[in-house]
Amino acid sequence: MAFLALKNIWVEYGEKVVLERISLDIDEGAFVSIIGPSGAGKSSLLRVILGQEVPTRGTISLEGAALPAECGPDRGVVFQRYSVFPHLTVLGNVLLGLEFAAAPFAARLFGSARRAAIAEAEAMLESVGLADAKDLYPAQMSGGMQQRLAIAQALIKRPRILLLDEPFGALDPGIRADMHGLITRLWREHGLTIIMVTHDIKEAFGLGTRVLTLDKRRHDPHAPHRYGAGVVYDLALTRKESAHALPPIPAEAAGITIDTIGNN
Amino acid sequence: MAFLALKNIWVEYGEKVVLERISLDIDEGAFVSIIGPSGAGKSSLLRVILGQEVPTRGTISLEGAALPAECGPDRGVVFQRYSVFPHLTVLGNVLLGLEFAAAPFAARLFGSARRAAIAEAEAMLESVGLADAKDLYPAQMSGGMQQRLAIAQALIKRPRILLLDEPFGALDPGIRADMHGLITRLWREHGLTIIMVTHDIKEAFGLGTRVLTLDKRRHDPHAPHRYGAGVVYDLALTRKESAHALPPIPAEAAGITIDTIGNN
Amino acid sequence: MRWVTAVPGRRGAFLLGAAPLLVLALGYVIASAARHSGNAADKILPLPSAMVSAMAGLVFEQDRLSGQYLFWADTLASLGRLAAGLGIATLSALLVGLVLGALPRVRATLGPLVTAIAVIPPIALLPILFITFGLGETAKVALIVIGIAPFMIRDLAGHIAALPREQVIKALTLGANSWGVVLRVALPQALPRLFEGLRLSLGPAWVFLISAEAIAADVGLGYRIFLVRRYLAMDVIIPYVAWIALLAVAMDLALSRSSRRLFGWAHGAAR
Amino acid sequence: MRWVTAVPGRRGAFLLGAAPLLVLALGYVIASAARHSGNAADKILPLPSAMVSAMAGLVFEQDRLSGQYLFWADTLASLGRLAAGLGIATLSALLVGLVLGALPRVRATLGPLVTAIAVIPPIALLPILFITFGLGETAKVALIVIGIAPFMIRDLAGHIAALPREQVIKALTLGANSWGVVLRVALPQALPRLFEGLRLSLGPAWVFLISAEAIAADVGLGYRIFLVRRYLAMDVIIPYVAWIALLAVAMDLALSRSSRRLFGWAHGAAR
Amino acid sequence: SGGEDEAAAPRTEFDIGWSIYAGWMPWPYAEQAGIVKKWGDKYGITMRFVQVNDYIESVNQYTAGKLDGVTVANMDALTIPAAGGKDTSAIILGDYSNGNDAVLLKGSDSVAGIKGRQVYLAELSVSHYLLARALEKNALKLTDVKTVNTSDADIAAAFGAPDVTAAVAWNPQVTTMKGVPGAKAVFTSADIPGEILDLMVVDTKVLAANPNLGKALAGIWFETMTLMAKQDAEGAAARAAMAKLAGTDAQAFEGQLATTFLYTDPKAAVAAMASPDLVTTMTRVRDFSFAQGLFGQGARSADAVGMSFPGGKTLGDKAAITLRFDPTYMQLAADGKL
Ligand SMILES: Nc1ncnc2c1ncn2[C@@H]1O[C@H](COP(=O)(O)OP(=O)(O)OP(=O)(O)O)[C@@H](O)[C@H]1O
Ligand SMILES: Nc1ncnc2c1ncn2[C@@H]1O[C@H](COP(=O)(O)OP(=O)(O)OP(=O)(O)O)[C@@H](O)[C@H]1O
Ligand SMILES: [Mg+2]
Ligand SMILES: [Mg+2]
Repeated sequence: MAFLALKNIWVEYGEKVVLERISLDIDEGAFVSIIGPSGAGKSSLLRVILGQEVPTRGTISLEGAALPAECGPDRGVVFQRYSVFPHLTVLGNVLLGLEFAAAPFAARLFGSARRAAIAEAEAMLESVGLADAKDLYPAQMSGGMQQRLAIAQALIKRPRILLLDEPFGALDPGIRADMHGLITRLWREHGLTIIMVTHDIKEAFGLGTRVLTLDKRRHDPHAPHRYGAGVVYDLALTRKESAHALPPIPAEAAGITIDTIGNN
Repeated sequence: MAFLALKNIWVEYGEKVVLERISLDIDEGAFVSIIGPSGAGKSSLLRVILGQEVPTRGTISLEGAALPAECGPDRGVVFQRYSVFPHLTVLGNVLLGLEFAAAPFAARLFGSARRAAIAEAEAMLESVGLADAKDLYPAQMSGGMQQRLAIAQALIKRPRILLLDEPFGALDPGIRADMHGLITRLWREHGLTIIMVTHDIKEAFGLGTRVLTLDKRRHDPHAPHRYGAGVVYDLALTRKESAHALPPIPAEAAGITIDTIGNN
Repeated sequence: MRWVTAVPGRRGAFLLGAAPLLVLALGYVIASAARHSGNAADKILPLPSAMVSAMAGLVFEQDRLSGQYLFWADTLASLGRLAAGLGIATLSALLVGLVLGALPRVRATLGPLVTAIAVIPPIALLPILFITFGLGETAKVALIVIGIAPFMIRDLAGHIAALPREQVIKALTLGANSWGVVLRVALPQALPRLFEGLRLSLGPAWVFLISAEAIAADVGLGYRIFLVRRYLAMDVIIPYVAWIALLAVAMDLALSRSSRRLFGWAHGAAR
Repeated sequence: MRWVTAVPGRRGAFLLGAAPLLVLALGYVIASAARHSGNAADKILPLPSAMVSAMAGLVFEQDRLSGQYLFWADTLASLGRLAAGLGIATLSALLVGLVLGALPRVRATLGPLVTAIAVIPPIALLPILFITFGLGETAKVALIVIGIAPFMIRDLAGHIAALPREQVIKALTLGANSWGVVLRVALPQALPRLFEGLRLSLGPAWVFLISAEAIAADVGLGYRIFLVRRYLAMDVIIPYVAWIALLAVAMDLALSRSSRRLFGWAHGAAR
Repeated sequence: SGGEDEAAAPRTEFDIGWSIYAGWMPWPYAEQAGIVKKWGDKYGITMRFVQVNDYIESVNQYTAGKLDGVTVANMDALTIPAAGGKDTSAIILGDYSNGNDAVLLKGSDSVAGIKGRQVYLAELSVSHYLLARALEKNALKLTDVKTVNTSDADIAAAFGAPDVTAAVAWNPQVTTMKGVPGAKAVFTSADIPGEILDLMVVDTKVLAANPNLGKALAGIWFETMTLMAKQDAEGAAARAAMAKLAGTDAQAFEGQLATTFLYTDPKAAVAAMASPDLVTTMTRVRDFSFAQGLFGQGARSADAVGMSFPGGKTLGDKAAITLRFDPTYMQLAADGKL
């Protein structure tokens, strides 16, 4: 029995079929990278797994039980258009998850519990490089800083399933490498199951234990909306010892996506 | 006399110094890539050149005349958080620039002028791969599709100066290569001056005729806000014959940014 | 499903929404019956039967003096005034609110004036309104317009002023002049908010209509209500008020439906 | 600079904003002088001198009977009622608007009721209102609350319901229950809109206050206006109305300043 | 909201409503001058005089049971509380309007000129009655004019508008309206003396359980009458205070009093209430009210509402008497037994 099992998932928006016949078994502790052309339905797939959207057809089960179509702390997320709470400072944004967990009624912490939470949040901010920015509001930050904040916010909860939608898209190579290290460490230490959408093929192969390629299997030029995307390649990679030592990109994998240019 | 000249530009937000002592001469027809760590002030610099923000100190001149601190059709832009008009369809978004130019009063086109504009807009949409999506509203599109729309919207105007803030961040490698080809072609054909912020060093060196690195020259760990970023490297590249044949990344350039990890 | 995400279906929503209204109606009937068991001639909370018989005369019988069906004549007169008032207010809100919201200099110039007009209770200045507009239909429509237009203007201007600055910048780089920005960026995005503002103004508009008809009129829903108030004929007032509420809720629904149909992009598609 | 981007400085804005108000005042003086040259005893548009002398007695002289400075007693009484009404309305808007906006099921249930209440003109039901709340202060405050709270509730609920759905989802993944979402996500983002709604409600609130004081009161700005209206004493009414406008504009300014100070994040910083 | 039992039970606190009108200003003055407290103490009760700016609303609140007594004109006492089934006793006949109500026209000095005009007035009030009487006396019918309902608070301002050329109102508004250029009072209540009466009415059940209320009110009224009738400094001061309470000055108020026939002597008031003229007047009033539909939809004839007069005379439905002209307390005052 798979940890997370998708059975014959379809996603449609009105007439338009976005995803069709997606069936997947994902093992606990897997790091799944998803690549595919723009508009293929990668974000839609994540939204369905997250419980934000209900698939038109098909079922999802977690450890054999049907996954409730609602979001909860078992699944964390970093959205593609990284959104953080505009009314909270950087520190407040990261603290929020700790406060919800520890104080279900007040949703706030006080005294020593608060101090401990702040220390934890500051450590997390340190590791995403936002220690100096902890009192800023999101509107006062650059794009990359907001993206790192969204990552910190999700990571501090250490959710069993972590859904990342192009989480490092707005980061420079240096900070990006740092983030790779951070996420690999947390994934190892806490046995998280991670599903990450990315456009960086090096990143997909470097971090993932499995790489999925989403794309249309058939395409009708006169009715481009009639066919949805499915999983066209599903590559299991041998678990790497060090996430920092990136392996060379397999030529065929790079080819997969280049083939699909303008396919949308 | 340089085409675009920045003299001793400073940008400050309240107490915080973001950019300091930026002096630059940019030649007409240059393709300037800007790289630098997240939060360094790359977007701020673009905003100042665009005329969206007034620098705290310093002057900008275009062909010797002080650049008016207001935006106009001489400068086109693709924002980092690619924003398009939510109330217009894909086609409407691209048409808009043509309509403003041709009908200053009605801001709308009719009859054959309109048909010609639509043909032009559709050709542009074709080249960014959105031909099938021309009747969608932005809210119905994926992140990458919105980004391509923003690019199409800016390119159709062929502005003298084009400011691009991580324009290809949300695109998969295949479509991204297509976009590289498109932008290089327009740049060549129309002699545009392009300033592009990117985190992809291969892209910066592959497309640009000149690469600038923005970063803090000095850093005081106890008062991180006291020093702003400046231009730490300014590399002129020999003009390449084909933008598609990317040269190998110079090792030292890759090193520049990796050095600055966590520098913010 | 959680409370914050559970969206009831169409039928569920209808049933849920009808429930409190039914409870209210039931509560009224009980209170009314209780009062009548104490005093059979009670006028304050008439029994439904009394309301039906009182209204029957107004709805189905021609008035001896004027030869009109009073209820329908009242309704027509009031709706006509309301439509004129709302129409003028909406148009002026669009014109003024748009430039106020889009052009900071105009906002600086006219903003304080609009605020001052918005907060001046027009009913306090009736004598001046009378010499300006007389006491005919103009005055009634004018009172509605003066009553709601400043609010609508401010609401719309606030909405436009809050549009992302990037949109204005973007339009300018696409070759727009200020007029183009107003016409192609601000105006279309103002329209859905205008519908919203109109919906929020329906309540105040009825208030001002009723006030205007209370001041001087010879036909209209407000006229009838204030006339029969002289002998505490709640058996007419309550059905009239319920009718007003029904008309207003119908307008509200029509506005919200049209907005969804016309400006689908503003009402977040299925995402 | 272009019209859409040129933002006048502080002093410029002040001068620009004052100009139309001055023009208005000047226009009044001219109209008044014109009327007085025709009929020296005209009461509708009194000369400024007449207003000054009429007001002097109310402002500076103790009333022999009650020992009060009437103008100030009126102001205090009205402001007290207004504060109570606005306070209760704001609080109920926050409580009801918040749950209505954040919880779709509650919205489906109570939305139609709130809409119905919002569109029922309370002045049509004055007899019932005064019977329910008596002729004392309660009824006056109640009229203000009934008059503006439904509007504020709907406005706030609309704002909350329009918050990006991603925020709710995000909060749930961070371990929030529905209550947590309301408390930590919806509430703080509701507050700036509440200030905005309160500003927009100032005008209607004054209207309802004046209406309430017109019916039953023995002190208050509205009471005085309606008292002297029998004599067409515009020399008292106009200064009173101007005073109301001044008070309201001051409140408006205070609210907008506090909102900027308290919720800087909502007012888009220098960007 | 005093239920039936509460109304019938002895109490010590009472609310009396009043609104601004020349003939009713003695009441708030008496409260301010301590006369109310004096008589209240004497009979061991407390009376609060509640000002209601809107006259109709004051009568409505009385009808609804929120007030125990109210100042009201005879016609409105009949058509609002009495027709509404509220058993009401008129215990004080304060005055009759002797010119306080008037029909005003612009550009004409006779009632005949009103034909075909729009007449602004508070419909179904004593103004409407006055208009009907004016037309009747000039061989015109109500259908010869078009009436426009106008609230009494707004009518002065309305008459200032150029397009308003005919109006009916009462004081203090009439005084203001006469000042409008070209305006003239073509018919006033002085032409129908004794038909528009200003009363203090109280809930009959409350009165039955608390006769002390009637005594105290009569005591207050006639003490105040005596004071204000004095043609010396004290009387002038009292009248000036009333003027202030009405929002006007002493001179204008004296002008209004000149057109008000005040019953300063309790004996005269008792006599007026006992006179057969009152029955004639009330017959006319109720016929007019019935014709205008003021008795409500259910009323089948002018007899629907019963009235009783001193000496056992009645009008209308004897089984449903709801308006009683009761001179008992004025008689006590006349006899000096308070
Ligand atoms: N309104 C503001 N108040 C305070 N600081 C601000 C404000 N706006 C921007 N900043 C600061 O300016 C700095 C530069 O921001 P900018 O967006 O230019 O960075 P960037 O180089 O584009 O980064 P990225 O690669 O992440 O997009 C950031 O450190 C940010 O915190
Ligand atoms: N509300 C909607 N109505 C119609 N079509 C929609 C709607 N929402 C999404 N789509 C379509 O669904 C498809 C998939 O969108 P999705 O965001 O999942 O793509 P993606 O794979 O994440 O692309 P990207 O890499 O650009 O982010 C797109 O073609 C888009 O046009
Ligand atoms: Mg996506
Ligand atoms: Mg940036």
